[in-house]
Amino acid sequence: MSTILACPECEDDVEISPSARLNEIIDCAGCSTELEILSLCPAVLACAPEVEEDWGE
Amino acid sequence: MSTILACPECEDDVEISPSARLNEIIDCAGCSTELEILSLCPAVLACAPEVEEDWGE
Amino acid sequence: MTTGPLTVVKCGGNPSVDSAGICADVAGLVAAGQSVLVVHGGSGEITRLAGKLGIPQRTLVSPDNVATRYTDPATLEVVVLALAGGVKPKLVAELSRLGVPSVGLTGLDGGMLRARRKSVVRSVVDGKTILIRDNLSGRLDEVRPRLAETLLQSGFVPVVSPPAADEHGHPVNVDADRAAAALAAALGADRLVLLTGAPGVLTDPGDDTSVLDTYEVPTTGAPGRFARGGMALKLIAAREALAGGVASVRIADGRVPGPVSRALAGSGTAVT
Amino acid sequence: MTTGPLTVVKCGGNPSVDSAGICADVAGLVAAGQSVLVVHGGSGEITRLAGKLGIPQRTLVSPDNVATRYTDPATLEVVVLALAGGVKPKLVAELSRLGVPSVGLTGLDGGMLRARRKSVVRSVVDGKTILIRDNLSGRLDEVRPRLAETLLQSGFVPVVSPPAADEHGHPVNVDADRAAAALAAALGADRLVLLTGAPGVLTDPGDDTSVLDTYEVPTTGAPGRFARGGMALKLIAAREALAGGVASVRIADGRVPGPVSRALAGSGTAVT
Ligand SMILES: [Zn+2]
Ligand SMILES: [Zn+2]
Repeated sequence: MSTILACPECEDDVEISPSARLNEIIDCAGCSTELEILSLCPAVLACAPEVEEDWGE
Repeated sequence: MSTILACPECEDDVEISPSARLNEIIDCAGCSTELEILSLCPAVLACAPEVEEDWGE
Repeated sequence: MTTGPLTVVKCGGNPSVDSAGICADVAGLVAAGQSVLVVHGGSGEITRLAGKLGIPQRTLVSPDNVATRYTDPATLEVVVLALAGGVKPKLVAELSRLGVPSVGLTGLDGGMLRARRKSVVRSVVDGKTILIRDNLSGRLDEVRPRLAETLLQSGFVPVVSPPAADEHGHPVNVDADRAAAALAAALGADRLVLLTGAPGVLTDPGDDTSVLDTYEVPTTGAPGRFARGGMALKLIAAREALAGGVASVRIADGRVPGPVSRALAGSGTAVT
Repeated sequence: MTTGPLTVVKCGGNPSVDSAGICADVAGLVAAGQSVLVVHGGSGEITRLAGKLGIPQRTLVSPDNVATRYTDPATLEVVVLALAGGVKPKLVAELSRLGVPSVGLTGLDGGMLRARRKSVVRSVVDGKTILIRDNLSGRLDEVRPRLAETLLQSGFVPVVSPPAADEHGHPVNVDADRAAAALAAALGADRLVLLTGAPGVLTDPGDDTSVLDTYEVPTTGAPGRFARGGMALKLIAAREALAGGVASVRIADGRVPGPVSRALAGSGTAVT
């Protein structure tokens, strides 16, 4: 069974699927923010830290 | 049973005991030469190479 | 003292790259009065030693499909053992037998390579993007060239590898191709040769005849459609060297006899 | 450029010797304008790594009761891994964190330590004296000091360990205490400090209070009745350094805080 949480950015519903993994990144459908699953049980979401794409620029 | 061989230096009898080991050093009782057991079966003796005592002199 | 051009040569890593041939080639350059700095990886030796020590090896695959070694603390210890204690002494001994006075170094020596540890990296696992926080790898942010300069000026060939030191002085793994590029730029090298287990940049990774004579790497972002896996990092390294003022950067075959002199004579791919 | 006195410090080997304290002490000397070269062994790390890799370790005991590591080819590989890839990067990183620009080297680097392989050594096994022919250890017969001189003149602290190179350029194990002595002599060092897991030369090995202030080592032959095991080799090393012109040679405790500065202040045993 999926869990529904509020997006910490826009408060839209975000669905955590039963196959979700710890530290997985999912996108909020409402605001497109990248969210990290900080904990699975109970499910906790937070805005994902920015990760530089390391193209050496 | 011990094996008796001739000393390669003085031809005196040298006794190889049953507990002798490959590459063991034994002294010839006749001439005091250091002998190495090069082979056990058959037993073969040769004068041992000189080994420097490495005292750094 | 040598005053000839300075060439930085990066060799694998890939067991198929012929280190004896590379050393012989380096000896030829040095005998001709040129300066050479060698950078090496050692993925084969790292994997072999990790296996012997029973330390499982995992790969991180970035969302852009670049694969890198997952370097947890136990793996970092193996990386340093294998590079500094395995691959490097063999290269130094081989160069020495060829009459080349060489000096094995890691990025820790003389504070030569400084990196910022990547506190978070993304990896794709089973189609999901996961954040990894205990990866002891970093991104080079400073080269202190004085040690390498001192040695080059005295006629020694530095033989350099990861790790680098992070901001706290602790070892972190860094990409050896990019370390070679950063050293080449910091030392004002004339040429950078990145040897690999392929004839150069290929339009079709499965076809060795599809090698490009030249490849113009995009100035920003992902290094283009031909770039996959290790080649992507090589192209990023090449771009960094070019941006740092290295006039000639080539990606060339390390598996052939005389790989360095062949590359300098124009084989492989010139990255522009 | 440093112009102060040059001190060569040999540290263990013995896990009880405090390498962080030694590094802090070295940093103090360097900050005071002195030059330091560190030589290290690493028997604990060699034994640990050999155990992890499943390589059995054996000891050779000479007819004079001096114990040394039996270095077959697999063990030599572990010796190089442990010293160059394990102990040395940790010392370099620690010195670096203390602001000391240091450079890790083996005897292979710059052809610095040359040894003649001992083709035959004697070992006592079950009361019998046996000849051993596959032992990859050697006796130092040449030091080429140019690399260490270059680094010292540029203000770097060289951190040196075995192996040395044999006459064919292949690595061979050598005694690290004697390597320190040979380097001290070749570099014209003012002082040699051999740190160990005891307070100095003891008249009774079981009694730490039996330490001698000075010990006059016999000029030839075995190093005297107090000498057993590792201490015999230290005394031979000390004698070699004295014969090579090093004015002050001390054997001192490596387990105390500030071990180098304590030794230089007169603790331990002065070998004359
Ligand atoms: Zn949202
Ligand atoms: Zn006889």
